Amino acid sequence: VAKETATSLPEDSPVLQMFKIAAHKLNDRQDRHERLVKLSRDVTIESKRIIFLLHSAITKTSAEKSIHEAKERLQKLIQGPLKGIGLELENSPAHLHSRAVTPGFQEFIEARMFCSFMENKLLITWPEVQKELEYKEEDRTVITMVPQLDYMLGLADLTGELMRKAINSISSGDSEECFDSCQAVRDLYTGYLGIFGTGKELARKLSTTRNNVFKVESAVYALRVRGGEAPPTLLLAAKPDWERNDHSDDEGFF
Amino acid sequence: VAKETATSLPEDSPVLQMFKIAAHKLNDRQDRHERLVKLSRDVTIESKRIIFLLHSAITKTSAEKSIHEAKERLQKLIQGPLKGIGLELENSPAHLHSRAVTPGFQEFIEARMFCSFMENKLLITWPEVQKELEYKEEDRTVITMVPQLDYMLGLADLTGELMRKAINSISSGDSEECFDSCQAVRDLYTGYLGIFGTGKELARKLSTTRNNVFKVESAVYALRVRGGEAPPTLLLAAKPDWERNDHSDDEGFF
Amino acid sequence: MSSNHIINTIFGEFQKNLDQEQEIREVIRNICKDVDQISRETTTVLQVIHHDETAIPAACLKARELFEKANVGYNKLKEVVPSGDYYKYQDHWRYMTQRYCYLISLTIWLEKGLLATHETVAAILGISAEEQKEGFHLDIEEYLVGLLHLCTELARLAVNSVTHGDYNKPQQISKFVMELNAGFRLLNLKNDHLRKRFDALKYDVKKIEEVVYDLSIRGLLPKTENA
Amino acid sequence: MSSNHIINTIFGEFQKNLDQEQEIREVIRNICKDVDQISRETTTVLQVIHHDETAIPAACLKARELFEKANVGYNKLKEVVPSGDYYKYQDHWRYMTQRYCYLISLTIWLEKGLLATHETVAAILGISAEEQKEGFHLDIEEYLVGLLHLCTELARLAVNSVTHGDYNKPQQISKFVMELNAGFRLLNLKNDHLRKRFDALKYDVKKIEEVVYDLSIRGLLPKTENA
Amino acid sequence: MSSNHIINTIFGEFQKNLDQEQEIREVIRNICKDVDQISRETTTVLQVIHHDETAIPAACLKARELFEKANVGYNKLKEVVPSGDYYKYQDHWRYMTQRYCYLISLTIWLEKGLLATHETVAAILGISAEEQKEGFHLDIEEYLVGLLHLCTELARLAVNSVTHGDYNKPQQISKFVMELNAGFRLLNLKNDHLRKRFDALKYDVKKIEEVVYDLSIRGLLPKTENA
Amino acid sequence: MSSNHIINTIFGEFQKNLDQEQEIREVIRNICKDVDQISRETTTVLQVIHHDETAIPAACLKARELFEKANVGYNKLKEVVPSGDYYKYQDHWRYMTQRYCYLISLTIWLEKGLLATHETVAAILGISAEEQKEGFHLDIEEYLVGLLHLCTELARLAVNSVTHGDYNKPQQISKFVMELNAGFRLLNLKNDHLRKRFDALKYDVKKIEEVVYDLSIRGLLPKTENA
Amino acid sequence: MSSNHIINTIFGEFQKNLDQEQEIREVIRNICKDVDQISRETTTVLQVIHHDETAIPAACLKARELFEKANVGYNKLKEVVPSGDYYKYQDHWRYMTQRYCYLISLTIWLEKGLLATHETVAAILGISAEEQKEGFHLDIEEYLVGLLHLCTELARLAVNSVTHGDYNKPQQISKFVMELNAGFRLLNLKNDHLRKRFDALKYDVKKIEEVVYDLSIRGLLPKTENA
Amino acid sequence: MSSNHIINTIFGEFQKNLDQEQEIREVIRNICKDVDQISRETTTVLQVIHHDETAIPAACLKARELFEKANVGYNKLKEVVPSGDYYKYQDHWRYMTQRYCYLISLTIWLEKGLLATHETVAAILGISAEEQKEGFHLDIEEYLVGLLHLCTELARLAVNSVTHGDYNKPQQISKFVMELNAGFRLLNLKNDHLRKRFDALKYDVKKIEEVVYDLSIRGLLPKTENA
Ligand SMILES: [Mn+2]
Ligand SMILES: [Mn+2]
Repeated sequence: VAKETATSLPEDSPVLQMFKIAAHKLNDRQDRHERLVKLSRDVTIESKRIIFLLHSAITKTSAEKSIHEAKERLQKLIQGPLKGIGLELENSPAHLHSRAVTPGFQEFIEARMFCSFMENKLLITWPEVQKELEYKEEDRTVITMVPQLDYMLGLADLTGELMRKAINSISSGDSEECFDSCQAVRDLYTGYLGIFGTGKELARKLSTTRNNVFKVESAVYALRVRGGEAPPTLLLAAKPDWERNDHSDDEGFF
Repeated sequence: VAKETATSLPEDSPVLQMFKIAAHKLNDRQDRHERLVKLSRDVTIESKRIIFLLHSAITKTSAEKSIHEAKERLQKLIQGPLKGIGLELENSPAHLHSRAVTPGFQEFIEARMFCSFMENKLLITWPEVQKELEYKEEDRTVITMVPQLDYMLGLADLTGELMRKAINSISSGDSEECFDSCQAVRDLYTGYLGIFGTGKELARKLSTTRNNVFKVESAVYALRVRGGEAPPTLLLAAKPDWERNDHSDDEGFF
Repeated sequence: MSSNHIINTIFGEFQKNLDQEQEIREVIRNICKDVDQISRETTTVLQVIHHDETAIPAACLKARELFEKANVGYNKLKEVVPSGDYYKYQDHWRYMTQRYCYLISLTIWLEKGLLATHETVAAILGISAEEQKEGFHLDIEEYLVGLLHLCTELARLAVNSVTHGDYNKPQQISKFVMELNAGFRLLNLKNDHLRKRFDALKYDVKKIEEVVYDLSIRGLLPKTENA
Repeated sequence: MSSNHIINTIFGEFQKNLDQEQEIREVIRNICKDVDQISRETTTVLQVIHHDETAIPAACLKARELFEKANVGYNKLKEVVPSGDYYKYQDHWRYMTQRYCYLISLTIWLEKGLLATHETVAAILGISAEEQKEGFHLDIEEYLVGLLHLCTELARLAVNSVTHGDYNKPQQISKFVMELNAGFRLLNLKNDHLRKRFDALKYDVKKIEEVVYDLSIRGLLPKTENA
Repeated sequence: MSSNHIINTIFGEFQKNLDQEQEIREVIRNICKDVDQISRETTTVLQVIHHDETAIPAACLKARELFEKANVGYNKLKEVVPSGDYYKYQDHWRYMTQRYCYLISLTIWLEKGLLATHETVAAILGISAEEQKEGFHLDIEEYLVGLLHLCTELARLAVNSVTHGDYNKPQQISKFVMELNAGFRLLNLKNDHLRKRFDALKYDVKKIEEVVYDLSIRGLLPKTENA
Repeated sequence: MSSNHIINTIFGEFQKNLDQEQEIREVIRNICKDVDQISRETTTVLQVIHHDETAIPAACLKARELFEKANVGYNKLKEVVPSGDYYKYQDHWRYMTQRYCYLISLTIWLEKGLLATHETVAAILGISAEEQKEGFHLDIEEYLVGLLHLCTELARLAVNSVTHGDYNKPQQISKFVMELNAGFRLLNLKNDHLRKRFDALKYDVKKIEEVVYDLSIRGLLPKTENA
Repeated sequence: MSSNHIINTIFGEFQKNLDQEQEIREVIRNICKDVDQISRETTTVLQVIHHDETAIPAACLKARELFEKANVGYNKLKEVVPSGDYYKYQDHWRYMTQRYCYLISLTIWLEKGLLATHETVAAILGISAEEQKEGFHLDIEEYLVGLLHLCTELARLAVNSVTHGDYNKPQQISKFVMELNAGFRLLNLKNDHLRKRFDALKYDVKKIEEVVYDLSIRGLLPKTENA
Repeated sequence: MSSNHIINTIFGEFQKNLDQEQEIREVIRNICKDVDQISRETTTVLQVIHHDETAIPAACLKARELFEKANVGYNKLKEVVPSGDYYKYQDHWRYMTQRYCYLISLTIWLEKGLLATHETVAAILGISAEEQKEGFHLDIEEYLVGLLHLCTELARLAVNSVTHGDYNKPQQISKFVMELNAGFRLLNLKNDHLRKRFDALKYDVKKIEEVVYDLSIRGLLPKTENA
């Protein structure tokens, strides 16, 4: 029986026609998903490299240089693969492909925020980031929508980079920067502590954030307890050269 | 102290020079790895689609057509992304990037073998597959090396496709094809049972293979136990039309 | 300090949005609970087809009434779900929608022996069939999963209709499911739920073929068949 | 049947290759066991630097002797590992090689206060420094991990040398490790072992700075410094 | 120190609680071990229904005796578990109680072809059927899980009774299980385990329908059937 | 049909139970959501202790206000949870209650440097401290987990207070945590979560001891110490 | 130094022990590798039963030859494993021994249709069946796991023998497995792995019962059956 | 039936074995519970060394008394565990034995500043130090793990003794732990747990070196030192 049905099946039956359309739709989805995965990987890798670049500077001048370079490279990301994601999703539902793009978005947020913090000690808000991802085309505006959750997840990762930066700045003798980073990590941790009703992902990152707080506070403690041995004024006098250096260097930034 | 060291660090110190070279090497590796991951994903998706194409045929003629199309698409894979992998790895150690390419290789093997089995009931050996992945360039021969383990892993997955094909062929009334596929699954299972000293991956696939054997044997059993109700000869007489059809159709293939 | 102020803004905004989202979810959950209950009722109504052929038309009518109630519910959903967030909240109605696709396509098959198209099913639920960037629609994947449920139910019906002496239906079912089977084989499926569900289709097809074969060797197949 | 014959060939070939691979692994394991034992001995020999500064030259000499033995072992490995399979068997010698990179760079630093280059370390082990498609070499990642071990050991040495009254070494160590630190910051690391190891470098750097600071506020730093 | 004294009091108190709880658990464990053993014996006794129809009445009698022993055990449990702590220790007897619900409802079905009610099962075990009245009771969820086990066992019995030439039972089973199935369909289940167990009921239903189908197509169904 | 009627009764009854339970859970969930939100607010409020010592009294006052709100919430819970069902629904408030135990004991320590007893914490939340007397109570396990949280937070506070130049607090914390540590050591814990949490206490102890050490060796410890 | 001397003695002694144990393990590993390979060969040899009934006697003969080789291997093991250390090294041969229990009991069933006793299996492997008498023995747990493997393989054989037109075997298998099933039901299992394996036995039983059912309803069961 | 009889014998036999083993485990568990409680008490007794140096001799005396009680417990174990089954039940006392090795070696170090040998520890527990002679013995691995615990505790003691103004102990500890460290370095460890535990020793070493450093740079080290 089956055999007959099979053989007698007209190629152009409405049912087969319907399935051909369905096949086309599903293929489109898959192809788009695949392109988005690739774009997201590009964003992830370059964002990680930008973060490393920002850590690489040891002196103030080299920091300035690397911030400048980081900003350029972030721009290239924004105009390149991130715009590509926006174009891909222009006519398709964003959340359908959220799993494809979330790693890239999170890493980009981390890099973007770290660069901003390095530059002027300030973070930028979600709407501000969102605005940077608007593209004026001839006839229309394309927007790459970053979900707020991705923004918050990227921000949680940022505490790790701030912790690294804080400890690194101790060993380069820059204690003020260390305190600033420490306080930023603490404030972010307090922020996350107050949030409720989030999903598992953010809850998981909270414990990493907690560890980052512990690490950075221990580092600041070590900095203080060494300094506590002699009275602060005495201490200042004991190493006047580079304390003064510090201030003159810093002026360029504040 | 650190501050001074940092500031006095000459940009062109031999140590920094050495690290710049190291950075270059590591970046090369990462970039190559990334390109390989992308090529591998392309291979995986297209291979999966080829397998679906091979399942899609219901009649003998459409099977012939889809095998033809599958062969063409396999060729495109071989000349496209698979060659790309070979070129990427031409001057680099293959095993360094094996994790990047193994999913693609396995899925390609599965598709390649399934196509071969559909065409003439034969599997092809590892050296034969390997030979198909040799490319004569003007001045040299490029080879895409597929590790034998990937070949064996892909072959284990093949039992799943053969099982599907066997059960599908029952409902399209093609019992001979069903028996052939069943026996192939059984032989492969027996083969894997006899192998020792393999890693975890293959051991994990063995249990899937075992399930495939159970499924295909149950299907063949059902086919027989229905046929067993009437004497075989009587049975043949009862459905002469399509049994005859079968044979004439089959001739085109054996 | 300015930095602290920004951080406060960030978390305040986030909490506000989280709260809004929770509220929307609550509303969605409540709507879905009702609509889901209707789908369960419809399932029970249509169970009769396995014991009593004569009750089928009445069951279809009842089902149609229930679909109209469901339609109202889906309209509420459409209003509540923010444009563009269909896939964000999809999990709330995914299984329910698959069940409706199955129930509607079963009803239509029982009524007319035809396949309910994606558009038809969407229309009965009162939503769009087109996947768009914005808006509530009937996702094609749910529709296809629904059709696979249908095949399973029809395989069961083939068995039970023979038990009740109806030797026509199995063949009708066979033809219908074979065509669907051929259709499904045209799709490239990922390793997801739909794929797994599709993988089981072959067993339904096999079962139906066995029933038809049982009838055929006993000469119980109606005449028109066999060409 | 031909199909069965092919299957037999496939599995026979595979088993043969598996057996060969097992054999190679056995040989590698045995070589590595010996070479690893030498590395452990060298580690013990060099431990003296933390208690007794005067014993350092002798320890370095002894270490050099042991490196020559290790060199012989690496030459055996080079012969045994099939060309092109370096990364297939890498796990057998990975940690051991990292330890040698650490031991050799420590010895050379103790001898001359200089950084042992990738080429130098490779030469002492008697293997190539170049990653090639074929052949046994000193992978750059193992070399870098070795340098990170070195930094940790030098941080410990800074502490202990002060305990033993040597106020020179901490500053020398500080300069050396700072430069390495600057170097490592130029690398783009993935989320792997090297990255994790590098992440700990900042604590070594911090510790060394604290020692130097302790000396500086007590006026115990030698004069030449401070420019 | 006063503060130390407070701490000692707190922790001493806690240790006492801890010890008491351990003791209760130990007692519960021992009772459950015995009662569980009886359930296992009953299971074995009732296995005979699959091979030998004539032995059923004797098996039911034997099962009834064993239920009386279990009743004694449950009475011990009731005494031991502090009122209000039913849910604290529930895990100790949960699976065992589900098994008893299954065994008792099977016995009663074999005896009279009827469904054992929640109250009946509870009465046989000598415990309350109502949650609120006393602490220890027969949770309705365990009862329902027991019924689902019963359906699975009856599906198996339908197969085996045909093998032994009893063509009546499958239909009787079919009617009974269909009714239960309809009952379960009315429920709006949230509970994870119960829901999952219920989802598996459809396989039992399908199996039973196929057995009836097999009898029907071969004209082996007793006459009275046909609706 | 009679059998059908029985089934309908059974399942109807069960659905009623099910609905009731769902309703209770819904109410509990809603209360817990609010109370949990208050706990989070309190957590945030008390974070200030790590960077601004002068703000501690105000933070404690604010915390006290929030505890009163929580007290209202716990009273609602007490009314809603049927006596005897404490352990059935316990998971809804377990973590939240642990957090309150931690927050209350932290507040009281900040205010008076004393350990909040089990009864005190229970009284602040407005619930019984004894398990047997009333259904709803403050389980001693949650209380102890809360104390372990407290120790971790105090270890952090020891570090941060030194950073802000307060050299008194570490010693005060050290004495307090050592006493708690000794208390915990007396327990013969079986409980998985509590045991694991307790095993981590040694890291807090070590951290605090090292802070006191750092102060001691630099002569920064206040005089009263009996070294 | 005396203290140093003590330490050297202790650690030297320990290294010796360590080396001895490593050596024993190496020897055990090598023996097990060979014996395991024989077991795999036997597995392969016996696979023929599923597609060629006529080849069974020859396969049994071949299996017997291989068991003799295995016997030699087990004798080597017996000599190598120090009495009293059976459980120390058990993991090396546990799975392999389970496989032999399965293979031997399968062979004996194929030859004579009987159950191979614990003593018989032990005798074929040349080891003691009693735990206490000698160190090395056939642990009864491995034996029982082997029997459970046997049941699974026989369920598969029941299916395949029908496919090849042998309608006798399923009934023979059914009787045999039912008896084993009854035996296992008597056990009060605690053991994790064995219990889990036993829980899967019910699927084999069901499979076999369905095969017998399929034959029975089609009148294909041989006469001797007492239906 | 004869076959049935065989099966009953086999399974009856096995159940007997199973029961015996369960009984033995129950007895072992009870003994270990008591002995473990004693070890916990000893741990608490010895905690005083971190706050009050003068209390050490009394604490050691008390510990000695408790060891005698433990000795009685180990003798019970020795009697209960069948010779040859040491490794079968080892998991019951493994951690407890490691703790005793730590406690005994700590006590002896406090009393005499010496390392307790394997034989000494075994003698105090009243069991053999040799694996082969009798079944029950003190496994050398547990002894070594105990020594590693000792090092961790001594690192903590170094910190705390400085806090209490004892500047002698850190150096004494340093010497002792360095020797142990050198001893461990000689071992070619394979064992997973022991190796991991040993890898953590370097953190203890580092901590101790830093304490000595802190004393040294402040001129607080007693004179005799300096080599
Ligand atoms: Mn990061
Ligand atoms: Mn596949």
